[in-house]
Amino acid sequence: MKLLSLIVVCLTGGLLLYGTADLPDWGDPNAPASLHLSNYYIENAIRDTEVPNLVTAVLADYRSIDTMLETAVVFCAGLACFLLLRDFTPKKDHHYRHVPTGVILHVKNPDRQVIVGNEFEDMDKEWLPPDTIIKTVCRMLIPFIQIYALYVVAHGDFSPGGGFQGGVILGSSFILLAISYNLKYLLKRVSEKFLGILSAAGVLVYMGIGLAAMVLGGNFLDYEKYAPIFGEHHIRALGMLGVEIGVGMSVTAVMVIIYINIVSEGKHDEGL
Amino acid sequence: MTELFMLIAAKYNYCLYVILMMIGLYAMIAKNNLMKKLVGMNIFQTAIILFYVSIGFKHNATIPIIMGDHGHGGHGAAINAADYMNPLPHVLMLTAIVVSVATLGVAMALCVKVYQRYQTLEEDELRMRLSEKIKL
Amino acid sequence: MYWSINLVILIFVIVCALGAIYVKDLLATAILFGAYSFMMCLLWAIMGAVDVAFTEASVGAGVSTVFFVAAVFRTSRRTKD
Amino acid sequence: MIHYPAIVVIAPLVGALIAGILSFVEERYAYPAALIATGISCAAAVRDLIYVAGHGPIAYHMGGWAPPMGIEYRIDTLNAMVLVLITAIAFLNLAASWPNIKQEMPDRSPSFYAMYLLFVVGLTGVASTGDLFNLYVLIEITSLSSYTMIALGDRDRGPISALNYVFVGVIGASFYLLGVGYIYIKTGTLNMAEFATMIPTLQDSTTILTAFILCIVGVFIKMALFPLHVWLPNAYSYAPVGFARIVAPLMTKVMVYVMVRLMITVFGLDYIFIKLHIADTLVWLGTIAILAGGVMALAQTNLKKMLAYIIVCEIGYMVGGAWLGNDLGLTGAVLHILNDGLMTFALFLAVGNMVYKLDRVQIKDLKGLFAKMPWTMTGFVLAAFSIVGVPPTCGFFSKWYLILGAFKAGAWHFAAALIISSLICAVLFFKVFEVCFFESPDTHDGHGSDTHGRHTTVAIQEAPAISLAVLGIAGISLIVVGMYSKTIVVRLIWPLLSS
Repeated sequence: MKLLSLIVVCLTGGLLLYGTADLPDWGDPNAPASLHLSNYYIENAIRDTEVPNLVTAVLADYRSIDTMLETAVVFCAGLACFLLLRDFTPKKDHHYRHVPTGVILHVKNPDRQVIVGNEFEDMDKEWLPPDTIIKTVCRMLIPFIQIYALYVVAHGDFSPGGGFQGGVILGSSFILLAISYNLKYLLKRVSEKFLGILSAAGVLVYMGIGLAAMVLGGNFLDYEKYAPIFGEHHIRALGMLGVEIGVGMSVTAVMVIIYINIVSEGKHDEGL
Repeated sequence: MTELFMLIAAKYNYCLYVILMMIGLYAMIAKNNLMKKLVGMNIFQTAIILFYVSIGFKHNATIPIIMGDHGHGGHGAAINAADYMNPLPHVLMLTAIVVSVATLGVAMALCVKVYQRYQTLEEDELRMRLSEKIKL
Repeated sequence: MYWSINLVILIFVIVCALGAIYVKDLLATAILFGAYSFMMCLLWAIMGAVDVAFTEASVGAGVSTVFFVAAVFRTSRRTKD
Repeated sequence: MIHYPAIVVIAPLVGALIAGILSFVEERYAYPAALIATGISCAAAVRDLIYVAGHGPIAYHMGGWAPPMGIEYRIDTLNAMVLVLITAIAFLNLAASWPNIKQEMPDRSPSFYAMYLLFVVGLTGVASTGDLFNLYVLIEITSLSSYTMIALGDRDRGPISALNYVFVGVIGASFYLLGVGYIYIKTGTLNMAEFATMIPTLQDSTTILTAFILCIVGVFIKMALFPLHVWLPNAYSYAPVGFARIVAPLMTKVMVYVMVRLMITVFGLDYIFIKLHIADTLVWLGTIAILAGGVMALAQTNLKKMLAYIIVCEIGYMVGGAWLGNDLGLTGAVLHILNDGLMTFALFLAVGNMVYKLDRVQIKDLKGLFAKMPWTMTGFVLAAFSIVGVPPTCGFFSKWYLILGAFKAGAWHFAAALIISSLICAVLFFKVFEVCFFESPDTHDGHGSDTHGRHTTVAIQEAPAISLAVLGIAGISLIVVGMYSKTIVVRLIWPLLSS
């Protein structure tokens, strides 16, 4: 079996290598790829959209339907993890730790709830000793990660960055919170319902901007049509910023949804 | 012989993405463990992204961000297209990376679900347990 | 100047890719997979694709390694081949 | 300013998002929202068809940018027809499979509707986009949503077959992406129409040849043509019924549409048939697909698996027909996209009703089904006649064009395969009818025949009314499309081929 797959792989590899013989040289400025369309983008993007970062200009304005469908793919992945893994059966046994004495209570029937106050602390089955170093460092680190993520989303027009990267960084700050403390700690602050709605709302923001352009008479996602409302100056850059925020919202929510569902196998109780 | 070497030297980037792709394809087909197949799948997709990005590369050209005086409404000096990299492959690859992560996330969820049901991720053990299930 | 750095990084990339496939323990595969993504991010930064490098770093090296480790946590860590 | 091309794709996406939100807020309203979304999309698609049939193709510039710079949705007669097919089947299937979904996944059906609508977005987008890379993103949406929905079906085998589908689907989509990369590196453009104008100058470059082979192989993998079909039978038979009813008729047919689109508009007919010499090998591939699909279907005991192999056989029809090289063959292939979609939809509707009532689809368990479920079985028989190719139904007409094309092109092996497969389908369906009609239902198995066929009066346990109504509509549409196939061909398909 392994030998057969090796032969198949080498065969396709050889065919592709033979195909590369006719490709233009790597990196020469007048290869056909970089003559026709990209020259238009380089020369005219500044004049049309006043956005220095060409990649964001092409991403969010010239080919904005691509990015909207891209956000729909991300939303689809989040919904998929919710659909596949989430199971709503209540957990049978709970573990509580009495903080002052360190005694561990193992409550079997689910309706006897123990108030998780200052005395009792909720904990997972594979209980890890509370590592104060990790907790304090992460507690201090997370706000700065989040501010940086918002900067990346907002600053997509001028520096490399944008909705996807900022959203992922914001999402990973929540995941860091879940890893340093435990999953229930995160779920108390960021409920699953909020994440589900945020992921759908992000794509809806993107779609709303497109549909409003349609209502105002232009084609779908044509930011020029907002001029009468928001004034002529920098209108496309504003449209792109709104779109990037929508993308950032949905990517953040989806990354956290996927993490929560994979790590707790859908029961949302114990995690990494 | 030197002509062949010059040919390879001029296009070595395109030859190397094929090698990466074949590693990914081999891992997807021949590996026994489902998670290893996932790694192979991601390597396969990243290799194609490498091919796209190496299309957009131009010698002695800067990154596709137009800084400085051209920035204000384009009335500055005319922008020479040769000294900026080609932005279009970068846009396409932003989409492809996010698609590969979304597919990876869904495939991970499927692996966890398969493990929940059969307690194994090895292809041969799975086949055995599947055939057992049919007999009973 | 590009030529030499590119080749070194490409060799690292291929070594990480082969390592990620042939190592037995899945957690080691996850770490090597993160290293592979990071090397790819370096390669793209050199080739001028700054946005793509940023995305690959945050999405490839960052989040997919976390998903991988989370999935290994929920399934088994040892592999036979 | 007609916005219908955009509305067809955007309406299901808005519906999916609203259903996604509603599944957390107000679960009751998710289903009506989904119904409204597919309804709007279907109305917009019909309006599109009427407009295109009247005034010629629409070019809708997304974001207000002209084609090479921005993305353009070109709607001409071919994809207007396919769009109407997709949205009509999506709307009818949603109406019919409400009880099935409620039965199979009671706790998460609202989000299932959201995922279902995302699948419809992907399909409508694939059928209407005019940009090569945008097509890849839309293929990703369709496959991602079909991976998850397949895994929600059978508790034991669903996830494994979905995982196999993930691996094969990713290889297919990535080959297509690589083909687009090779096209882009040689021409610098991603727009289909513009690439078609550049093709004559690049006729003999190996890069364009590799690009063509990669794109076609990628589409063949997603289409489950015979040697690459391994994932299809498991995926479609273990999928939940509500979803199997839309993925079976549409997913592979939309990929055939993509292949036809690549052949006609992107690479151009003269480049394919004159420059390349692979036309007859592909006709042979189609023949092998037909025969292998038919033979494997004979060996199946599970009804759903049998229908899945019949789909593989139908794909052989279309691929073989498209590559015959003459306009009759291509007309037959395009008409077969429409007819086969309807036929498979009607078949899976009937199977869905059976599964709703019996919950087991082994052929030997279908005893006495005519007595128990008369209406479902009449729909099933009608669809079976259409697949075999009995004149009033639409299946016959597309097969007729395919056979004419085969004779004209002198591809005797293809014509022979067409006729043999009709016989095989006939044998297949009569095997099922024999079990359903003649064996009495509830006697203890084994010697049930000693009552020599006396029909005990059996209580009719019919599927819910809504599913039967939709099955009725599907059945009637089979005959109506059959009747009007001449007008469809003349008005819609021939202007396309003449251009």
